[in-house]
Amino acid sequence: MSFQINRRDYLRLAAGGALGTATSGVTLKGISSFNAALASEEVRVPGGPENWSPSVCWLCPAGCGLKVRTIGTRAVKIQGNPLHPVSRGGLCPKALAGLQELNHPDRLRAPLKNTGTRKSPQWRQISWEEAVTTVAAKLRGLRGAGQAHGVVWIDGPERNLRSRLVRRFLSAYGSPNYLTMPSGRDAFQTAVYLQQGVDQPVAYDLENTRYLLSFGVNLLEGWGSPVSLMRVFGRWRDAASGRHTKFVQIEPRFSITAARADEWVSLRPGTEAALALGMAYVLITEGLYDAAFVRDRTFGFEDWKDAAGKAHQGFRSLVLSEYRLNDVSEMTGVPAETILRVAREFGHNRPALALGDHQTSTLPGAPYAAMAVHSLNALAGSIGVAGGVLVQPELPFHEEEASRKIPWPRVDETPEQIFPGHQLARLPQAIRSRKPYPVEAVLLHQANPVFSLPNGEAFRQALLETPFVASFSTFLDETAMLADVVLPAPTGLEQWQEAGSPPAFPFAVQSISPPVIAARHGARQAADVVLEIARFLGGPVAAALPFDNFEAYLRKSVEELFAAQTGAVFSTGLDETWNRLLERSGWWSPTYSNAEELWEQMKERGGWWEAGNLSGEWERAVRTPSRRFEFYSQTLERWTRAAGREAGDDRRFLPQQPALPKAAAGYPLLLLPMEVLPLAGGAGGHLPYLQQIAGPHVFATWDSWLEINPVTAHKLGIADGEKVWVESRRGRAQVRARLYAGARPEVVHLPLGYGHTAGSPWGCRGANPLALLEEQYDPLAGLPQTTGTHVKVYRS
Amino acid sequence: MQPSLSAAQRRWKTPALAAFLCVPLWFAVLCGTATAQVRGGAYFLPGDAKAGMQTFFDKGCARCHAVLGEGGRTAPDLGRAPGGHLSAAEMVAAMWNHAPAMWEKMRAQHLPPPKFTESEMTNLFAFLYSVRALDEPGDAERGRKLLSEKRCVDCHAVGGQGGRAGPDLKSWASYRNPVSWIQAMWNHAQPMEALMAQRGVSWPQFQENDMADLMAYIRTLAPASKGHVYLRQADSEAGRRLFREKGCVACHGIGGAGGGHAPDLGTRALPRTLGQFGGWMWNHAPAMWASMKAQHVARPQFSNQEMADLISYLFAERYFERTGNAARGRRGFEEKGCGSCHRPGGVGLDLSPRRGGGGSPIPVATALWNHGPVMLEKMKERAVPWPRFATGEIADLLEYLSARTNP
Amino acid sequence: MLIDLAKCTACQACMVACESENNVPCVSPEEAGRRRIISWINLLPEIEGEYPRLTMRLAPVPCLHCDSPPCILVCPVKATSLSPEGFVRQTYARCIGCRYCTNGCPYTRRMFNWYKPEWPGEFAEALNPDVSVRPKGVVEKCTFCHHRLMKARDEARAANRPLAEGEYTPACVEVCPAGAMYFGDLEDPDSAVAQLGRHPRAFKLLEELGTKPKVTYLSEGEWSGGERKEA
Amino acid sequence: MESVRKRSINLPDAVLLQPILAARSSFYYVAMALLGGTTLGFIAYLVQLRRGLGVTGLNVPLYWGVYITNFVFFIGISHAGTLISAILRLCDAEWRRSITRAAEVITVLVLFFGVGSIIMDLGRPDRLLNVLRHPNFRSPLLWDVCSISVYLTGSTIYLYLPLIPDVAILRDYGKKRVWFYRLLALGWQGTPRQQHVLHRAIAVMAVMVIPIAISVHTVVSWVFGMTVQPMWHSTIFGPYFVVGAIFSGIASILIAMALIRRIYGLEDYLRPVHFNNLGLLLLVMALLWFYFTFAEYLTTFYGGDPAHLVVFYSKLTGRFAPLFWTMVVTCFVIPFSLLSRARTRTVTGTVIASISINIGMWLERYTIVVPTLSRPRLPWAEGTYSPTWVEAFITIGFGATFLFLYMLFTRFFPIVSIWEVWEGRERAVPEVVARIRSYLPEDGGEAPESEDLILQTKEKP
Repeated sequence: MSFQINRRDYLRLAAGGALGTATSGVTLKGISSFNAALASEEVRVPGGPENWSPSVCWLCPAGCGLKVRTIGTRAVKIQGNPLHPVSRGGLCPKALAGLQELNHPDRLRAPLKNTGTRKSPQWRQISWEEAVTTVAAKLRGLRGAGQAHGVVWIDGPERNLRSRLVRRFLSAYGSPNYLTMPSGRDAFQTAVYLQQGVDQPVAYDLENTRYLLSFGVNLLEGWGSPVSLMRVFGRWRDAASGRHTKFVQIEPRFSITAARADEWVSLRPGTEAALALGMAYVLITEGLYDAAFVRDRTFGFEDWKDAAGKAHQGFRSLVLSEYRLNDVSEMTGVPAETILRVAREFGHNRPALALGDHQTSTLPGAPYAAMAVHSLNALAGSIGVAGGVLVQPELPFHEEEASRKIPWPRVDETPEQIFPGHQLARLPQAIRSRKPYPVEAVLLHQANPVFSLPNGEAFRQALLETPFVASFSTFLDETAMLADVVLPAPTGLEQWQEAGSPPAFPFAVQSISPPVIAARHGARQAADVVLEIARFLGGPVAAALPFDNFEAYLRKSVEELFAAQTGAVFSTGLDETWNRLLERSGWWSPTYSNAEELWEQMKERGGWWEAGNLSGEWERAVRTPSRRFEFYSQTLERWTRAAGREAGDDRRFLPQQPALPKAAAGYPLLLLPMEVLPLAGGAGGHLPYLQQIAGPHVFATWDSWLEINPVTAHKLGIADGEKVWVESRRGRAQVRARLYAGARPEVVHLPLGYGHTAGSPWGCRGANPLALLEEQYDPLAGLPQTTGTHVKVYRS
Repeated sequence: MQPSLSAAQRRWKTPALAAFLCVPLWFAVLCGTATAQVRGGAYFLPGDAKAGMQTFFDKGCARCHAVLGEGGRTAPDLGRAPGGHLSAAEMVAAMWNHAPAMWEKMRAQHLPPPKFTESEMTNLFAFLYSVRALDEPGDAERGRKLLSEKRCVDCHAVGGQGGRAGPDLKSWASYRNPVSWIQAMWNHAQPMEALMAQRGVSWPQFQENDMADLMAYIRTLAPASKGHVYLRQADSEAGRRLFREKGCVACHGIGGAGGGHAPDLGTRALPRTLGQFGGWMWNHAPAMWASMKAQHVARPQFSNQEMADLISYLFAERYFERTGNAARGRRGFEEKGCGSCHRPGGVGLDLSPRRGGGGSPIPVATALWNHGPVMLEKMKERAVPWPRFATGEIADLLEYLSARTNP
Repeated sequence: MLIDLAKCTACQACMVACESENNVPCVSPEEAGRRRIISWINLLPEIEGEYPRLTMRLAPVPCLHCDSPPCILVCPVKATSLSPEGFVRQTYARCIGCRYCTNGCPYTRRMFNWYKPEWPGEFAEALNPDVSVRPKGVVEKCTFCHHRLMKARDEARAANRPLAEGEYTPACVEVCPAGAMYFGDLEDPDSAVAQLGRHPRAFKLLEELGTKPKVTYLSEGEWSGGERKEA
Repeated sequence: MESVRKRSINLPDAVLLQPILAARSSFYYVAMALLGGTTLGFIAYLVQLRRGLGVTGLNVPLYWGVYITNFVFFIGISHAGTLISAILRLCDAEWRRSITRAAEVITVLVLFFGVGSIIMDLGRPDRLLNVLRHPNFRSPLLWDVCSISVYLTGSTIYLYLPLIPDVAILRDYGKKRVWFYRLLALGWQGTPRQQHVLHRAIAVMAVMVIPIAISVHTVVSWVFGMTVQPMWHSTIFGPYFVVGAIFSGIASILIAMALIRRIYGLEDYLRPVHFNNLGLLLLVMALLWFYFTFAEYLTTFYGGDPAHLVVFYSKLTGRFAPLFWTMVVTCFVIPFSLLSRARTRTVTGTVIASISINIGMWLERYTIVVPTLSRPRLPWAEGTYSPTWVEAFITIGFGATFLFLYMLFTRFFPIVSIWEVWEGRERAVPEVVARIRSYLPEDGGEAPESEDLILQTKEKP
């Protein structure tokens, strides 16, 4: 045995070492190449010529100005159009998520025809020609059979010129039934009609207001024109000019709006009207109201006698007798000191404004409550003045009279209400009862009432019974699922876009923009299809719509705009200052000299608007019989008599706190649906960008959540993040509970916009609170109510 | 080219300004974007008012000064103060007189005085001059009172209430421009005068903002159905033509040229804003018509736009001071002590003819801003007081300087 | 950058703008449930109190681009560094994915690519060619839209002029509807950010840690009692 | 058993060579089982490589979880060997002779798994070499890289040096793989010079390895301590981690000893006194550990920094309370009650305590890593983390592979140092007697034999 190391050993050692080194090298390299082989590294983003084009956002009624960046044929970024007076370069998250709608994997790829039954549809792809012919032939058949009035068009997001085009088509065709999706603002709008006699949309000069009382209006979460509101909010709080506007949010839930307000007043749900009248009590007893305005410009403040000598109760005595501070405090659960302080501030800071038009109507008996809130505006003298309630100026387009008068009423009339109106929610009843006449065909344009109305299920049943249903839709949503023919609609970036003045915006705006990129999947603009159908129908219908395409119609409309000889194309701040200086003294300095130039400039800059100040024009603001703001609504009195009812108590024509719904035994909690900005309007659930950010305050993503007060949750043994059942008498749904200190102990909240059952699987998450709500309509105007449903919540 | 014009143009010596004269320009008040729609011909108000506004904001003037409420609030609103009409020369005088105090304030706030090129100053002047002619919305409440005070309501109904003799004033509510009112009153004044004489109502006189207040009140009555009627930007060249064609020139002179029987319309004593001008026209109307009658001149009728063009022409004319006197200017130059420095070999820039000191307001204003602070320092060192110029003195001085440079 | 919390409406447009500008991958609902969402700027909710006496602060928090960033200190491979402009930048190609920086960051503003980024359907159509797509396994973070700076600087250079204020803004600032976000050169004492940064309401997040963030916040403040301050 | 006996060599303590000479069939079963574990881990890692770290339970803000816990834990165990053996060697603790080897092997092997855990945790393991290409010496992680590699080198040498004479024995008396042993023996012949050099070398390495070992775990703790995260940013983390490391290290040795003793029938070599002595050491470490833990938490509590307190309470009363209190029980209550009494400081008692300690120490690492990350300073959503099968499999794979390699080592080298036992017999007894004499006063009369002395003093009361 040798104690020496021999050469072979050395060789072995060397070989081992080499092998080891090699192996380790190979391993490292191997892992790397292995990794690369398993998942390829680079995602190459193709380049191309860059372009910025203006467009108009299509995801809510506001129609903000977009600036879209395209690389080659791809749209890669949406930004705000800095020239657009509504958005001024800012945008809300919905608008930005538009790109995801454009590129959505679940978009309809071709027109579809249902070859199965309504209940279990079988979809077959058909050509556009076939699709349009199917619809047009159906319409021709109906018209030939004298059933033209039985055609109903339901428009989703209302637009200005497109809606005008469709209305023109329908009136030429012979149908009165142009229906739009209801808005929660309807209640306030009704109150404005009753008290101001104005049936045009109201607008608010929020920028100049000094004190804002918002009665549950979700001002920063999708109300009105969200971006312009956020801009105004930013201006209220500009560090340089000081914070001169106080914004008080009055609502039961500590919403994002409440959190961002200067003050949040929490109250018992549904008692907003009482609180408003309680504040009126303070204003009246302390003499803080605008006495001159009330004296000269209002009716029914003091007790009065009518022509027949009959004495009537006035607003003052009503408030003083029935809404005393302590009673109101009792009713609303708001401390009397708070009411007193806020009312005093409201009285001392002018112009002051009270907002009561919820996007999602949450006031039971809403028009009366809205009248109560609106009465505060009259007490503050804020009707038709700067910083107050204005009437939205009309756009200078001619509404063409129907070529022949249609002798049929609208199918969704509500004749049994005191205050008759039109309610889309009535349509299912009309279809199923075949009254006032049978509905033969329903055409839907980007409208999804089955999902977004409280009586969606009734809608579903009614559509199942409708002989013909066609839907212009980007997705195969719940309502499109019930159609015979589905026509894929392009997104806003792929079509001629236009939008009128946004809701509650105090200026007249008309946006127009050409398509940014070519339409995907052969989608065709509904307006173009309507024109094509008109051509197919021929005769007076074709004659009423002598346009090759929507672009031609827009061009013609711009000629009308030019003829109005006012306003200006969207421009920079400097241009606007200049225009403002001139406008104030009556000069108009257009940048265009003919309609063609106006058209080109509008296409390039995004649109036209009239920045003129409308405040101070009383006749625009108030058109009641008395030419005054009416605390006591004579209009309502007239309607009541016309409806053949006994006028009865004066209080029926004065603002009042409506009765609150009672909790049913076994259902101890009140369910209030809520709106969140990313899913405002109940849309957007199919877009990942928006799903990711829907509930930032409770860290909720991709799922609906039940907001429940921690104390209540503790009592029910519910932990944060736990799955629970929410059950109403109508149904139940499973959702994740989120303990949120901002929820009132006796109230639970569910966000709207969740729980789709069709469309994109991304939207089919969470629960739709509307499916839990009991159908309720206010007694005055038949407006659907989304509050007042009581539920129980238990662990699952 | 009219003699008065060539006289005016002779003053524009600086090449930069000569270039401006070649650029077709709008009348300042109405120049809007001042791009398209130029119909040729020479224009008299130099500069682009809108570009001037850009300068006003860019150079930081708007940090302290506002124009008609747009801008800062720490310094006077240049659209309103001083109250009367200012010609270009008077604007220079106002600037000059206030400059030391202003620079002092700016130093306190660490704001360096901005520097201007002559073209910027030209635009700035155009801007300020034109903005000052604009009317601001009046006080509706006061307007309402005026209506009864001036006994308008005796004949005119306002929204259905009042007299029936004249038209309901509400029908004018949608007119947003005072010129529209001037035009309407002008065209309808004859029957009205007759009626008033018949009823023994005296011709009402409108002072200062009366007219604007009146309009503001009538405006609140605008019917819901009607839109607003604005006037389009006026064309002062067309106005000049009208001034001749409609025969105004037969009686009215401008800056001493032409006319003679009637008031000179180039004088600075006329009101500052268009609305006030309308009031002034109204006030003088009976006298004028009497004189016209005496001379058998037909009363011309104007359309809305024609009236706008005409008035724009009249306002453009008044940009220049035509009353400058070289001899008085020379006296002033010496008395104020300018000559002690601004002479050949002096401490200041030689303003003698050979050196080309310049005689128009623009170079003076430009020089004031660009060299003024230094000059003020030098003057302080020498204990020379900063000279102040009364109304007209600057015009004289400019006339003197330009006369020297352009004998 | 400066964020005025008094003006912020918590709309989260900044978040979506950022994701869309910077090719931040879209995370599936399941992964989102596992907290794998990548967002370079996030809304930070702070809720205090009990019903009905509640306050909630919702502050958008991007990477604060600290002047003494803890993340840079701890990276073992120098994959993150301060750029000459003072941005905390990330070198994706060098990052080994140890996630030490994500833990070192007291603001949790660094995100990790748990998977290879994916864009379902045609979502990849909207990718921005100016921004590289990050591979899986690396850390990514807010760049203050550095690519925009490069572009603006190139344009300025081509036009032979200095870069002006406002010529370059990150996507989040650009889109803010309330104008609550300001962006500018902190070294220029006259810039809006520097001026507002001296406001009494100014504060910085976790300032006590000595990270010297370059993002300043203005606290919510209070109603000034109806008096408009003269500018 | 017969085959084992047949292959036995006729040498003193030949039983120590038995495992090398012949394997029982159970060895192969166990090896198969362990390799199965390795395979599981390997598959899990392949999945992770392919899809990304998303397959783990990690998320925002819980960027670190089981892998880092494993890393700290393994590095902690590595203190077992080298540090303990070095200290004992330097102290001339004679009872060390039969345990040093078992301890040192743990160190060397387990270090690989510590480093391996880090690699598992990397998002981009393919870029690992960037650590060398672009080192940032300001990063505690790079300090780790340095100190661990030094430690690995040092402890490998430290394992190897005392192995040389044993390898020589295998070379001389063994029948298998002689060439292998010849290579490793480096020509050892046991000459006095060689012996002198070896002893010197071992002594030098022992001295060197102690600071290195301490530095390693200090640096590991600094990975946490150098951030500003609540309950990581602590000055005592260095010694706290070192104590914890030694603590878990000793516990690991005890387990390893018990296994070896049991499986290879080395009851004669690994006697209860070894367990007793190590048990006492463990008791000291348990007390130290408790002291540090107490100090750490008390300081945090009194500091009252809200960010720290959130984490503090999440551990003491919140979501991590079960883990935390289990840790306290397993790291302190159980070991203390077992080890503080001589009656329970038996082989079984110490092993139970050791197993408990190792569970507890893993939990300790876990409750250091995870709670802090789940409650970041800014009030983002509270993070939750539960490891997935991938992490579990990789952990299992690591454990199994470690055991397999350890077993393999015992099949190639004597797990009890033969020459040291010989040396103990031949030289140490007189040396110890002499040494003890040297402690005693010179004029104490005739000193009794050391053993008698002990007996007498013990018997007196």
